[in-house]
Amino acid sequence: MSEFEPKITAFVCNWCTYAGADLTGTSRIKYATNVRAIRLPCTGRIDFMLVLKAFAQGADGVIISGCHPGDCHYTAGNYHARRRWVLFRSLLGFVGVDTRRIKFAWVSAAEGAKWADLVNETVAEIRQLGPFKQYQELLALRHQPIEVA
Amino acid sequence: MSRIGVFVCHCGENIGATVDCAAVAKSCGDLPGVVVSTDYKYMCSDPGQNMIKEAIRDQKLTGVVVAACSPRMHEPTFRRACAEAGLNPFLCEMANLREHCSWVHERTPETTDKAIDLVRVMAEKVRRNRPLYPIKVPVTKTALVLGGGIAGIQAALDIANAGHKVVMVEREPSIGGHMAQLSETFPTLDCSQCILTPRMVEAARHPNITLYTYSELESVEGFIGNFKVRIRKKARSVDEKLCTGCGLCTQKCPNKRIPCEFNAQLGLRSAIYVPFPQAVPNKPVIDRERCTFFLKGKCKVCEKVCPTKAIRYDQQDEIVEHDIGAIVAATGYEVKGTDFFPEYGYGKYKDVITGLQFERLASASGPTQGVMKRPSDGKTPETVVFIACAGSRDPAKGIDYCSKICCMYTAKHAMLYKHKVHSGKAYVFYMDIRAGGKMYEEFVRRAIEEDGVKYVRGRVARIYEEDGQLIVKGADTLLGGEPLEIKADMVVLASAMVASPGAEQLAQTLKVSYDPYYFLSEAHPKLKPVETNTAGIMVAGACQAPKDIPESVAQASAAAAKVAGLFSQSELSREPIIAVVNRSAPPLFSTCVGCFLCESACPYKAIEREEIRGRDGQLIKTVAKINAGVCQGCGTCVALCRSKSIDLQGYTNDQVFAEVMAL
Amino acid sequence: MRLGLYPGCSLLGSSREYAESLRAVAAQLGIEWQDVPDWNCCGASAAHSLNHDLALALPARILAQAEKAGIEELAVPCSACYSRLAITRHELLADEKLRRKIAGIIEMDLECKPKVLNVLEVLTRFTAGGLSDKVRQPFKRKVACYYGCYLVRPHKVLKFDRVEDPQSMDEIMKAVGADPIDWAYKTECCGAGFSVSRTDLVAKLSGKIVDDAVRRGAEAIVVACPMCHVNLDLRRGAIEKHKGRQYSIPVLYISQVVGLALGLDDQALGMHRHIVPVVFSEPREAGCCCAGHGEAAAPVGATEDEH
Amino acid sequence: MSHAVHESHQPASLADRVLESTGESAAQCYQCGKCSAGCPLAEEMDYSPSQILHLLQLGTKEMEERALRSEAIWLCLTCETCHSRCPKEVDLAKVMEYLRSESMARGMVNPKAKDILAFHKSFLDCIKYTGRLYEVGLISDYKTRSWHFLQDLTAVPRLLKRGKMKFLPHLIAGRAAMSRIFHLTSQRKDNHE
Repeated sequence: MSEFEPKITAFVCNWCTYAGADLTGTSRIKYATNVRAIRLPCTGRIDFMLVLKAFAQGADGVIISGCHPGDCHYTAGNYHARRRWVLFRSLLGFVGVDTRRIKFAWVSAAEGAKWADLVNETVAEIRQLGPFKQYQELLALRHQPIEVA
Repeated sequence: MSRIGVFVCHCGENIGATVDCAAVAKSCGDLPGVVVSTDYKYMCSDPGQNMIKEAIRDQKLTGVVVAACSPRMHEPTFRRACAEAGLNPFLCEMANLREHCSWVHERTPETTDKAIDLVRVMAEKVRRNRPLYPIKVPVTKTALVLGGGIAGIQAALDIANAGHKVVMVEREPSIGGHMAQLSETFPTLDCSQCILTPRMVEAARHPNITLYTYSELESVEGFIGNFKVRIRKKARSVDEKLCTGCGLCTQKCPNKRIPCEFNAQLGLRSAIYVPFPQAVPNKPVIDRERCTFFLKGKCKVCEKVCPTKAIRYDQQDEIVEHDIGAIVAATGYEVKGTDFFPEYGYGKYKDVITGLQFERLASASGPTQGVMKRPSDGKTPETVVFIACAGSRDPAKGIDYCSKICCMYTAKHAMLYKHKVHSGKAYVFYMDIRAGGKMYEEFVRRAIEEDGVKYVRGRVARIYEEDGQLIVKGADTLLGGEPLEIKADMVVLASAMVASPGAEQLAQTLKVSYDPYYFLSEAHPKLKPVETNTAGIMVAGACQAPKDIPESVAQASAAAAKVAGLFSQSELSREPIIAVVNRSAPPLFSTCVGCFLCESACPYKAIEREEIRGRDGQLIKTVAKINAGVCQGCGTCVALCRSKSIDLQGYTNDQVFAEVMAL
Repeated sequence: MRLGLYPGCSLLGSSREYAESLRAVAAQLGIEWQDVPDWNCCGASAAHSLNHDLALALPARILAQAEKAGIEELAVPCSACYSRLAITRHELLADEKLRRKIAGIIEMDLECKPKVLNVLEVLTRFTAGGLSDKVRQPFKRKVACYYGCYLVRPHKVLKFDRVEDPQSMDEIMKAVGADPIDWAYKTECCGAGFSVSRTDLVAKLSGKIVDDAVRRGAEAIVVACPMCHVNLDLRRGAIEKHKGRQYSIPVLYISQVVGLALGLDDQALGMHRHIVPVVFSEPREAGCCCAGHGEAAAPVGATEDEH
Repeated sequence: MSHAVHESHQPASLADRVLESTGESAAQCYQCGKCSAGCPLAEEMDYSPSQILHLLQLGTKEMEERALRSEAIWLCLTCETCHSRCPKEVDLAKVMEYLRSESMARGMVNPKAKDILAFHKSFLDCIKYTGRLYEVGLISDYKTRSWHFLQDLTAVPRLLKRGKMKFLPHLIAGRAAMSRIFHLTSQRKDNHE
C-alpha cells in the first residue's frame, strides 16, 4: 500500500444529503471509495456520541451533513445539530482531537456534485493529516474491549 | 436468535459491472445471524421478489437486507414484498449499492469492499430491528374555523359543502370581518358588501355550520383528528332566540356617543348595538363597558322597549365544548392607527386618516353616505394626499415587510376620490408600485392615466397643520430627491397591516409557530402553504401574512381542501417512525428525569407532560410523553435527551450505534 | 423606371456630391428623374423645432407640387427631408381636418397621393435581385452602414426596415461586393441640426460613431443623409479635437459606393468634394482605389482644425 | 380623456394642452427612464427626458414653468430614439416640440438655448424669403444673431474650394406662397399669458 487510505464515516440526513448523494450516483459523478454513509432522518438526530464511537471504531475522519439552514425537512433539526456541533467541536479541541477530522457541511438534494467534492476534499485532507491513532493507543492502554452503547 | 437473509442485486449491469456481487453475497453469508445470502440479476423483478418471499417462508427469516439501489427508490417495494410473505415490513432494510457505490466508483477491489461494508452495516441494524405497526388515529369529522372574515367564511362553506360539520367562531358580534367595511374592491370596483353579504347569510344558514359570534377560543387539547376545544360565548345580554332584530333597542338607547368600530371610529353607535345593518346574526349586543345600566345601575331603556322581552342583563359567559378533527385559523389582521406615526401627528390631526377609515368615508353605508367629507369640519377635501408604505417597509418602526395590499387600495382610494370629487387633486406618495396580480397593473395605470391621480415617488417626512390645512412635506426622488410640499385638506395613510390583536396568544393556544410579527407560520413556504407545523391545523387569509381578498379566498379554499382530505377517512394511518419515551417497572417508571429539554427542542410541540401518580394519587414524577399523533420523527429530542430516555423507532440508539460499530 | 425626385436644399450645396453621384448612378440603372417643379425647403430641422403648423405646411407644399406634376412615387434622397415628407403625409392622411387646414394654408389641392421613398428603398429595387451583371468593380471593403435617425424612426410612421439594427443598407452593400460590419452605432444620432449651433455636441455624438466604426475595423462609413455626412465629414476636425485623436476613415454616400461598384468615374461621383479625403490604407483586392483626386491625399489629420 | 372633462372649468394644465395639441399624454409615462437611458443628449440636459414628462405630471405652475424654461427641450434632436423604445409609446419628441413652441410664445426660452434658437430662426428666415435654404445666407444671418462671427471661418474656404457653397441664393417661383405660409402659420391661436 503506497498511500494511506483514510476511513471516513458520514452521518447524513435522509431528506437532503442522502438524496444529494443519490443524485451524485444518478449523475455518475465519481468520488473516493473511502466513505461509508449512515442514514438518519435528520442531522438533529445525531448524538455526538456517535461521532466518538466512529473514531473509536477506527475512523480517521467524519462527515456530518444535512439540509441547508432554513431547508430542514423538520423545520429546525439542522439548527439544533449546528448548535450542538459548535459546542462539541470546542470540547473535542479541548481534549486534543484535531477538529479538522470532522467536516460539518450542508448538501441539499440538488447538490450531487457538491457531495462528491465534499467526500474528495475530506479524503484528501485526512490523508494529509494521517491516520487517527490517539484513540486506538488510549484503548490499547486500557486493554479493554469496547462495548456497544 | 436472528435469522437474516441478504439479497444482493446486480441491477443488470448497474451494480454488477462494478461490484463483484457474488463475492459480496458470499462474504456476507459469514456475518453473524445471516442464514441466507444470495445474489440475483434483478431483485425488484417478480422472480427476485419471489426469491425473497420464499426465503422468508422457507428459512423463517427474522430480518431481510436487500443490497440494491437507494432505499428512497425501492424500500416500499421490498417492504411490501416482506409483508406479503408475513414478515413485518419494518424488519426489512436496504443497503445502497448503486447510488452510493457502483455508480460513483470504478470497478476495484475497494468498491466491492465498500459494498460488503454497506451490507454489514445494515445487517447489524436489522438484527436490532423490532416489528413496528402503522399508527392508527381516529378522525372526528368536524372542523373548527376560527374567524368569520372572508377567509373563514370561505373555508367554512367549502368544508360544509363537502359534507362535513363546521364550528365557526367569531370574536365580534357579527361575521364579515374587514371585508364588510370596504367600499369597493380592486381591481373590479365591485361593491364589497354586495359580494360578501350573500356569503355571510349562506354561512349562517348552512345546516352543517354551527356559528358562534361574540365568542372566543378558550382552549385546545389533543391532536390531529382528536382535538377537544372549548369556546367562550361572551354574554350578549340579549336572548338570541327571542330577539327578532327589530332594532328598537338600538334606536331608543340613550347612549349614542360611542365611537363606532365598524366605521373605524368615524361614526357613533349606541351602547346596545348591531355592528352594521347587514350584520349576521342581526342581533344586538350590549357593550357592558359603556352601557349606562352596567356602569351606573340604572337606565334599562332597552328592556322597556323590547317587544319580545329578549334583554338579559344577568346573562353569563358560557363555555361550549366540541370534539374537532381539524382546525382552520383565519383570524385576519388589523391596521396600524394614525397614532402610530409621530411624524404624521401621532393621530392628533382629525383629517389624517387610515385607509380603512377612507373605506368608510367612501362607502355608501358609511358615516357620510359615501359623500366625500373630511372628518374635522365636513368640508369637501379639494386636495388629498395618499401616503403608501405608512409603517410598512419601515424597519425602524419594527415592520420590515411589505403589507402587499396598500399599493392597490391606495390606487383605488385615489380613483374613488377622483370619481367623487371631479375637481379634486389626488397625490400619491409611494416608494414602489407593487401591482402584481391579474389586472392590477392595469388598474393602477387607469388611476394615473384616466383619473389623473398624481404619483410622486418619495416618502413623506412630516405632516403639520396650518390654517386648517395639512402641510405635507415630501420629496420627489424622480427629480433627484427635491423637496415637495403640498397643502392638503386630507391625508390618507396606507397604514401597515399587522397581525390581529391576540394572534400570539392564539398561536400559543393552538401550539403553532409564528413569525416575529405574530403572523402564523405555514409548514413550508412553498410546498405546505396552508398547513402548519402542528398536524391538523391549517391557516387561511391574512393571519398568515398580509394578503388581499382573492388570495385569502384561495388560501381558504386550499385549507378547506386539506381538511376535506383529512376527513375523507375515518382513521389516519401514519408511519411508526416516531419517538417514544421508555417505561420501566416501579419504582423507576421511566429513566426520564423530567428535564424537558426535549420539549424546547421539538419543532412540533409533540412533547407532553405525563404525571405518574401512586395509588394514593400522590405525584411521583412528571415525565415526557410523545404525542404519537403529532410527532413527525425527526429525532432531535433523542439526540438531546440527557438520560437517553427517548428513542426513535426505526432509528433507535441501539440500531444506529450498531451501524457505527459495524464499520 | 420613372421616379419623382425631391432633391432638397442640401443637394444643391453642401452635399453636391450626393446629387451628382445619385444622378450618375440613376443613369446607369435606368432611372429617369422627374424633379418636383419649383420645390421649396421642407423645413427640417428648424421648422419642427419651433412651429408645428409650419413643419407640416412646408412639406405639404412639396407634396402638393409633386401631386400637381402627376408624380406617383417621390424619391427623397435626404433622409431628413424624407422623414419630414413621410411624417407630414402620414399625419395629414390620418387627420382629415388637419389636411384641410394645411391645404388652406398652402392654398393648393392636397390629397397626399405621392408615395414617399427613401434612397434605400429606391436602390433596393435594383439590388434585391442582385446587381451582378452591372457590378464591374466590386467594392471589396469593410463598411459601416450608418442609417442615423430619420431613415428608421419613427417606425410606426415610416414602417421601413427594422427599427433596431436595420439591414436594408447592409444588403445593398453586400450586393455591390462590400462587407458590412456589425457595429453598435448604426442608428445613434449624429447631432443632426446642431452642426452649426452646437458643434460641441455634434463632435461628441458623431465622435462616438466614427470611433466605433474605426474600432471595429470599418474602412469607410456609408451614409444616406446630407446632415449625417456634414457631421461625420465636415465636422471631422471638431470630432478629432473632442476625441484627442485623428481619424482618417472617409464618409461616403451610398450612391457613391454603388457608383464605384458600377465602374463610374470618381469625378462623376464627386469623390473629390469630401473634406476627409477618400483614401484607403490598404489597396482593395480588385479594381482601382479612388485615391488622390485634385489634392494630395494626406492619410491622417488632413482636416484642419476648426474655430 | 376623463380627466380633461373633470377639470374643464379649470385652466387647462400644460399636460392637457400637450395632449390636446399632440395627442401625447404625459400621464401615460410610468417613469421607467428608458428614454433618458437611450437619449444621446440626456447627459447634457438639465432635466432628463423622463424628468420633463414628470414635471408635466406634477402639473403645478412651478413645475410646468421649469419644463418650459429648461434647456433640455432645446437639446432634443427629434431623433425619436426615445419614442421608438418607449414601452408606453409616448412620442416624447412631439411633446418637446410643443414645449419649445410654448416656451417661445411665453418668452421662457432658456438663455443657454439662444444659439440653437438663433440657428432655427435664421434657417426659417432664410427659407421664408428664398423658398430654399441658402447656406451662405443662413450662416451669415446666424452669425449676426448669435454673435459668433468667427465660428466656421476656416470651414467656408474649404467648402468653397470643393464647390459646396454658392454665393447666390436659389430663388423659387412660389416665394409669394412661401411668405403666405409663414404668415398663416405664425398666427398662434394659443393665448396664454
